[in-house]
Amino acid sequence: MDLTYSKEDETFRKEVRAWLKKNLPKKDKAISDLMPHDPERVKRSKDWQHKLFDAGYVAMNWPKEYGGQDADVMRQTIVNEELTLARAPGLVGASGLTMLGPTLIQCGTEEQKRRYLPKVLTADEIWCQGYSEPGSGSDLASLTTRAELVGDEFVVNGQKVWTSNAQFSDWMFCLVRTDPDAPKHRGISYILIDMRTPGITVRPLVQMTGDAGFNEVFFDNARVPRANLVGELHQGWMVANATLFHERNMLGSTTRTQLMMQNLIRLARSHQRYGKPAAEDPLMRQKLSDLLTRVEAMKYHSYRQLTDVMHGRSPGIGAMVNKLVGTELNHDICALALEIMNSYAPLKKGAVRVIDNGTWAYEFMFTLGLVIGGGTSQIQKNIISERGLGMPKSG
Amino acid sequence: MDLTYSKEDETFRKEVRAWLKKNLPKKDKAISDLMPHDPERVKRSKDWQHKLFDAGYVAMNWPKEYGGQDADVMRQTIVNEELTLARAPGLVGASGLTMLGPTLIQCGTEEQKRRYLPKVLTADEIWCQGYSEPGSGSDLASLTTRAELVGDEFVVNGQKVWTSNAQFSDWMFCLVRTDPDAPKHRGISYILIDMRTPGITVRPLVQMTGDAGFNEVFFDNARVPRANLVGELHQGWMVANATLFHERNMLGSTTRTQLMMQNLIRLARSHQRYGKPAAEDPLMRQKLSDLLTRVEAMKYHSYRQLTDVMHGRSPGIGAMVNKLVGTELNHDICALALEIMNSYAPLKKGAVRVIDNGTWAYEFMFTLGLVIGGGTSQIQKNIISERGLGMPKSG
Amino acid sequence: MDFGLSEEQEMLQRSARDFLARECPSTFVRALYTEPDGFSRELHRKMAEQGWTGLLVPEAHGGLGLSMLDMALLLEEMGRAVVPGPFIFSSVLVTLALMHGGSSAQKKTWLPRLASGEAIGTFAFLEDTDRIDAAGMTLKAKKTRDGYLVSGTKLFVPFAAVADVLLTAVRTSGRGEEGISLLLIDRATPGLSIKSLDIFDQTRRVYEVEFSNVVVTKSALLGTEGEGWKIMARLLDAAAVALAADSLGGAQKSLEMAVDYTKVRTQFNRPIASFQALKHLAADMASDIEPARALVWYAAHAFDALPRDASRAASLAKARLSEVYSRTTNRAVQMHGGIGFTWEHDMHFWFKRAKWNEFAFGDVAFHRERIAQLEGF
Amino acid sequence: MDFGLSEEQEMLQRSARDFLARECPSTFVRALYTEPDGFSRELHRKMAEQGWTGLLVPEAHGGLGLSMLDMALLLEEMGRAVVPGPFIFSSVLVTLALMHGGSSAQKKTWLPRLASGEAIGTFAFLEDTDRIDAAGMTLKAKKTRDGYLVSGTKLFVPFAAVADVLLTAVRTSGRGEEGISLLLIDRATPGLSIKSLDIFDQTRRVYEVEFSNVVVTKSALLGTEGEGWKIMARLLDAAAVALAADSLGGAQKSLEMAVDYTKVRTQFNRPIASFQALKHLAADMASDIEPARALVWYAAHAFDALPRDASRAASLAKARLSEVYSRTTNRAVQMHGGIGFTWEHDMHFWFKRAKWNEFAFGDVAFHRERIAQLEGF
Repeated sequence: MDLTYSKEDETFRKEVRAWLKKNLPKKDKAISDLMPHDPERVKRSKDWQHKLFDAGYVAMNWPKEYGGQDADVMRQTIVNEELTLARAPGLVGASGLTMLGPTLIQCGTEEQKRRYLPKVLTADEIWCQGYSEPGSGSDLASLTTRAELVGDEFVVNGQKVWTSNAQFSDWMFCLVRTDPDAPKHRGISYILIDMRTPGITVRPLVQMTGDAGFNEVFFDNARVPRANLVGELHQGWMVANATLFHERNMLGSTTRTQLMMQNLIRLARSHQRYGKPAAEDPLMRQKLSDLLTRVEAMKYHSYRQLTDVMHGRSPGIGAMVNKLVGTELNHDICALALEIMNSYAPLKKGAVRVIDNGTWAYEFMFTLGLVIGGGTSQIQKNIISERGLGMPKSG
Repeated sequence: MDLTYSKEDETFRKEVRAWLKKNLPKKDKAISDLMPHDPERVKRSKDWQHKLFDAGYVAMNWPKEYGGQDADVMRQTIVNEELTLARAPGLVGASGLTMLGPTLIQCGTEEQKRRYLPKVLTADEIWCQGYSEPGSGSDLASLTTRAELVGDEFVVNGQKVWTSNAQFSDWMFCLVRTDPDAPKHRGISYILIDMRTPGITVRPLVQMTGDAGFNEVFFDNARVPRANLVGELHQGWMVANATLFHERNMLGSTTRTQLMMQNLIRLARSHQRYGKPAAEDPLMRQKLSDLLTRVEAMKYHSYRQLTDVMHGRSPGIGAMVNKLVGTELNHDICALALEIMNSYAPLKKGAVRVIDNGTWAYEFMFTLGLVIGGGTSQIQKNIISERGLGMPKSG
Repeated sequence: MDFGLSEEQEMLQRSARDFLARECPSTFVRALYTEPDGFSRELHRKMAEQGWTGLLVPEAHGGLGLSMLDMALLLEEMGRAVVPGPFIFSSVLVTLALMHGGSSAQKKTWLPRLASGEAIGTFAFLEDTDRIDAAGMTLKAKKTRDGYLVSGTKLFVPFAAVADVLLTAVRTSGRGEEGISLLLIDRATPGLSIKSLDIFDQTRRVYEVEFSNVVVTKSALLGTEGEGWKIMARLLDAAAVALAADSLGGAQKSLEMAVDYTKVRTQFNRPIASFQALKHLAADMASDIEPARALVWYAAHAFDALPRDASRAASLAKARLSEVYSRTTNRAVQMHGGIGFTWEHDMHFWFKRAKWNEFAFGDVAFHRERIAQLEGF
Repeated sequence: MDFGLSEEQEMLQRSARDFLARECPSTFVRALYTEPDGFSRELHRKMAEQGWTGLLVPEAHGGLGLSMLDMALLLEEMGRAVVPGPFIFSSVLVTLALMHGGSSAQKKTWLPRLASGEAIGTFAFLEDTDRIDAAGMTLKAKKTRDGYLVSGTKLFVPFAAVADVLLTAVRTSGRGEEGISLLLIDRATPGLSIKSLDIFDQTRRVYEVEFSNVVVTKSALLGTEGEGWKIMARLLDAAAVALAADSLGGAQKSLEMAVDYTKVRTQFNRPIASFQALKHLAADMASDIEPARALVWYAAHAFDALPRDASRAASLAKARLSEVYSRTTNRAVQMHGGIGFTWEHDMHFWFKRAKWNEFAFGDVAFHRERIAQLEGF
């Protein structure tokens, strides 16, 4: 066990930090990188990803032939940590980088890889995910968006929902039903849809925070070339599962949580409750320590997983709990911030008297959305108990 | 709304209190009435119930013709409250009084009522319940103890478990399978078994507290007269359900919880943590207040149910939550007591340096048993969600 | 011993529920969410016609002269319907202040108008320290020959933009509980200016109120100068009961919405209400709410009938219901899945209201410590 | 950056698990539960043969000279097997005290004997105030010409009945951290008497130790007179890490027992492991335990390698694992249904151990406040 970084890694970290100091656009500094989108911001976000890519800091673990560096996971981790610590905005092309990219590298044709991957890296093309439907949330495989193969084209009809960033995406990787008569997992295909295809309508779905982040996407006889099929026809469930599993088992990124915790402690030190800083209240001290303990646990837990991955071992059940524990922890951090702020808690961004620009209430709601999004807590618990603990399906 | 008692009730309460002061055996005073049984104690307990009955304080709400007084529920409530406040031991014949008695009154033959009920009242005969089996806990209706009708007798073979007080009971009211070929709910009968019948073996089941309270009861060709059948043959499930429902919906008795809470506050005031009484520690004050709030809620919640019953209304879902909320509350009260006592917490009854005679650790474990016994929390939650909220069975 | 509702009380609740289903459905709440003041004078007028604004006002002053328990039952229904507006502040707090401390002239001036819905009152007490204890009241009222000169700022004043009169806690002298006075200040008084404080729960608008050398006449003083805290303490109890009742109704409604949703939403070819995890969550919610109802009833009853236990009872109810309402809405959102997190679904109205109720008039920790003090732990 | 175990460490854990499965199965724990001293000298000897009692002891004194992390991994396995006996007190605390503060004579006298399992040590520090801070150390040691005269009482001393030597915290002068001294007192010293304190967890026997004018020679002083707190503070960190590791193993084992039970127990014609409510309970338990493991590793590593963060890390681990172990055993009992509540099933060994671990060497609230202080909140 050795918690120091190698000289090379330390040097690399300094380089990244220096580069960020010089290149990070000042205006985008914010506690949160989860603020609502607007077109001007999208443009700046794309530029930012492109710049990062040019510096060699994007998808470093991808194979060299597809624009990566075959770098070990430590390098990318250092970059991610430094990005978070510098409060850099999130990458606008994240779906492409974390979901589509790995899928294409694993299941795509050589042509598909060469066509799509470069623009994923540079954010010249933004991707969104077309999985969830109004009628199929936790039971994703029951999806009904139909893609009928007519000649050399899929004719797509149906609706997707919870599609982040669809309003400015160029492409969607999408699960569609190509064989309605097959058992539900066996009639699904994974296709790539140009969002400018006629017959596609995007309707923003406003969140309880008042911001639009998600969308509904409607397909009315949208025509997609057969060449946009990834993997075999009707085998889309397997194709998607590779990346779904990837999403669910992502190395817990705890840097952001650590930052939130630091901000919470700062808030507790500065905000007064009944004549003294909240941090001097014995009860608040207990609650802060409890949260800090859980944050520290997740930090070292992520180091452990990182070590596992570097040694080629699967982190197993350890990784399955990341999302459940992490999102609830973030939510709880926000909840304590609200408790500290009391009457100031519900003030919105930009309001008179607002503290920390309303981030805490916003994040309190947003993190509740994260608990729900991409697999509710309930589904996470099914995964942990079934895959992690070997308990049987509930039938 | 009127929280005062009528003059008659106040007078009655004073009478009960005076009677108890004079008649309650001093030696049986204890914070807890849940201490382990021993033969000498059983004898004293029977005498005590008999004495209480002679005074007119037992089963007051039963019909006059079966030894009751047709009294309203308020009278019995007052008696129960005063018994608890006086720290009187629990009634040794409780199973007979709360489970068998109401069942016989509702479903028994006139002969059965006259034969059994009087001795239930006086504790001249003690009853135990024969429902649970090793293989059927939450799925009670899957019970397999077989009772074959041979001539005018049932021949009983099988095993019961979790049978409180079986070691000194005279009788058992018991669910047995009389038709193994019928659907599981329709082949069960409700019979009364003399515990001195040859072929019955009682084996104590020691609890984690170290005390024997529960038992296993084995039947090896035990012969029971057909006349001991209550209700129709094969209709035992319906007969039992009347009282099971009764058990689950018992008016929450919160007097004991209130007493525990008072004791907890006393402990917090007297026991020092780091140089001052625990009750002066801000964190402990919060925890004490939280528990007190929940205790007070249950107190007024029980008043509300009492009012409903007095007005002939069903307390509905309000009564369904009693057991779940009450047992968890009692357990939490004990847990805080342990936290206050720290190193003193695990000392057992009679140990050097013990506080409150070890009641808190004992009750901490015992209340965990109550959460489990007579329907686990899990089953209680099924009942609340299905019967109370109309959610469908899990199928 | 009768811990239940009278027939009249049950009828009041039923009729309130019917009225609000008709006059304040969630579409109406949604429409008001984006209105500048978040207030419908028409709804207020209709509620006045029902007698609600005058529920507590003595009959002699044009009200119904009913009890705090009756009011709590009504507020439970208003919490169910997450009614936007200044009702609690006007028809409970300012009304009670007048009843308890007002001169007969003040009563005569204001009570009939408040009861009829013609006038609206609000309560200005918080300052930037966000304290609801006596030490938090520092807004200076300098004595002049004819009255007071008030300068300073009050924060988080509910619905100041639509209020006609602001019951304002000021400091006329001293520190702590001594020297606090209550003034009834007309919103139109020169020197008084308001600024909206934009918050997430748009059913509870709050404002910053700036007093810049505001001249107030002696006749505006409510009760005795310097002894305002006694009345105010009573108002804080009333507020705790009122918010607890509102929270009870909101929690109950959130549970019902969540359960209803799970009965119609299907996944894996069956209603998700048949999933044990969701059933048990719903059972936990019901187990929170059912006993909590008794606390609200008791606190309201104690407010009227058991003065020695009124403060403790109010804190019990507020502490518990704050916790239960927030936890219930959080769970209700989760039971709805993604849709519960959207603006388009109604669930967020209750979710946000729960958080407002949790912190207003003392949060859980505040009331627990107060209970400890009142119990003498 | 390598936050993982070495091959040697993984092997240590595997071999410990095998050894304990063989030498300390639950039937063995059960048998010791009712033995007078709750201690098996034979098991202790066997563990010594494995090198465990000397794991921390430098090779020069007959031990393996391994790290606290290695010890934590071993203790995790011992917690899994809920091993009864004084191991933590003898082979961790007294051993570390000697290593950090012992004179070379003391080391030479005791370390080889502790390592070989021939001698057993324990730590006498608590008094009737139950305080683990410096103010709690009041047992008087009066200075004499040749040493000290000790009079008073220590409480909750683990396994005093089988210990050869009691590392005893005494007060030689002053108050607070100044004036605390540590004495190595032979249990056979005249005037020293012990009384068993009967507790529920029979794997952790505790005693009242009475010192009645006990004469102790100067040579018994460990470290410098009056400066014992420095060593003791280090021991309290070690104890926190040790109990956290024990708790981790116990929690993991409790989860596994509960999950295994639900897989074989059937109700309604299917294993109860297929019920969503139990699955989600198990998932919650795993979500508690998995990240907590990293805290134990870190705290053990920090104890050796990061002295500036050692105390904070120890408190983080102790606070979290205390909570997690108690909650996990509570849930595990419930997952077992009625059988988990019986003496006949093994579950109660872990349930009781969890409660002991929760309160010993500082409870959750104690360590949280300590974290707050060390973080400078």
